[in-house]
Amino acid sequence: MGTELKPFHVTEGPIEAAPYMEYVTHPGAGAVTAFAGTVREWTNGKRTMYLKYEAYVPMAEKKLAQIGDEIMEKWPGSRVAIVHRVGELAISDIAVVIAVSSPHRKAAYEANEYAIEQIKKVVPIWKKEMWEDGEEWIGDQSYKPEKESENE
Amino acid sequence: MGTELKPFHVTEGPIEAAPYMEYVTHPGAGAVTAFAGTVREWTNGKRTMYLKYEAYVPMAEKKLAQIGDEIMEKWPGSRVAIVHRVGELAISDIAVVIAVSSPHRKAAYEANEYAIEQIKKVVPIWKKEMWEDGEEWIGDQSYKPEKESENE
Amino acid sequence: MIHLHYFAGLKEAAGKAEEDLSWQDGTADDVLQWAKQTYPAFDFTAVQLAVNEEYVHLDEPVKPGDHVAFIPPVSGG
Amino acid sequence: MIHLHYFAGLKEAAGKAEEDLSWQDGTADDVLQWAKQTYPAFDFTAVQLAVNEEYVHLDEPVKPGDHVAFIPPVSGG
Repeated sequence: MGTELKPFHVTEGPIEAAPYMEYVTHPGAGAVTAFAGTVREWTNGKRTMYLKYEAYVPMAEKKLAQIGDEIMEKWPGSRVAIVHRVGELAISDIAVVIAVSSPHRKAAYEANEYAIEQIKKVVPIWKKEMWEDGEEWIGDQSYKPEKESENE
Repeated sequence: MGTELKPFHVTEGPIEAAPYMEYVTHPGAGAVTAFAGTVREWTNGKRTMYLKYEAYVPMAEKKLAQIGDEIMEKWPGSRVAIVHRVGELAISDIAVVIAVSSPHRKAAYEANEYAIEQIKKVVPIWKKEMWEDGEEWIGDQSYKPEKESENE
Repeated sequence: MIHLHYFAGLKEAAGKAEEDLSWQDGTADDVLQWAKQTYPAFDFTAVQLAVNEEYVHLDEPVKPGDHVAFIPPVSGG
Repeated sequence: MIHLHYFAGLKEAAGKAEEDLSWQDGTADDVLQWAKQTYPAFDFTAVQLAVNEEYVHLDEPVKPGDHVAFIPPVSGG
């Protein structure tokens, strides 16, 4: 990456984990975790053709940075970077990358999972599923607990 | 990667997460997690200059593949790739990469953490810490429960 | 005047992503009531409001120049 | 003949990574006893044995041609 990386970023272009993992790596880190949310073809027996993501970009980036602050407070010594893509995404494209470094591995896993859970609760980003026979904006999964495990 | 990636690999060269995350990604995956164990400068107040890793390579690769099999059985639909570096590693170098994909995110986190825990128990790889004033082969952390959290 | 921001289903229902509204004084709830009357076909039940990029309760004051966003249940990740 | 493999501290204590040993018949424990006598300065307490790249109990038979590895507590990751 020749350009400076923005650690809490919403972007239209393709994203990948590597530069974010590098960004959070430092001599005090013993563990780096990355999460990449990818577009899955089949969900609840329906075939997804592609997805559309839309965001309230300035607020979304602010909320991502707040999640980063919370993590650095809850897991001292951690560093965090999060990027979310918007626009049209094909099957297997990466929608979100979360990278967390920490002195010890337990924190790196926990903090990473905390980040994705918070993103799904508070960050103003919306997903529209495009099927062969229709399309639908996907609402907050926390309102449909019986489907929770089916929605990444 | 022009060459075919070996999904359970012990190697002398530098390693990175990206090709392993790509390797496990597929249309059925909604989540990909990566763990990178990096060389930390300070542990228990002692400064590490560098590390040396040594492995019983054929058995280590066999054990890594067994961990992969266990994961695919415990978390159906998962794919796994693990690479461990041996030789001399500098601060912030990556010693191990674990990549796991899964239809849903919970499994991708759990299976990844399971992999690193199993590696630390059964895979014949040894680490020697090189300090300014000495060196020591690091024994199995499970024999020193009071230090467990200090050893990544 | 205040600046309104619509997303996802509401953006499609309104046929626009943003619009400005004449405004002197009031609360987030006043803005919500205006939107409900203006876009009666849209279900605002689960919509939260954000003023200047922060979630607010409905009694939050809204002043001229503020940005008010209607935030349907999020589904990022 | 069997093939012995040493690692980490035992490799340094033995001054070699591998050696061959004349062998007719016996168990993993017989190999361990031989090693304890041959390298008395090394503490084998926590060492496990692997025969042909699998961990074994000490009563495991060892046959000519087998690879026997001494596995001190591992510390990868």
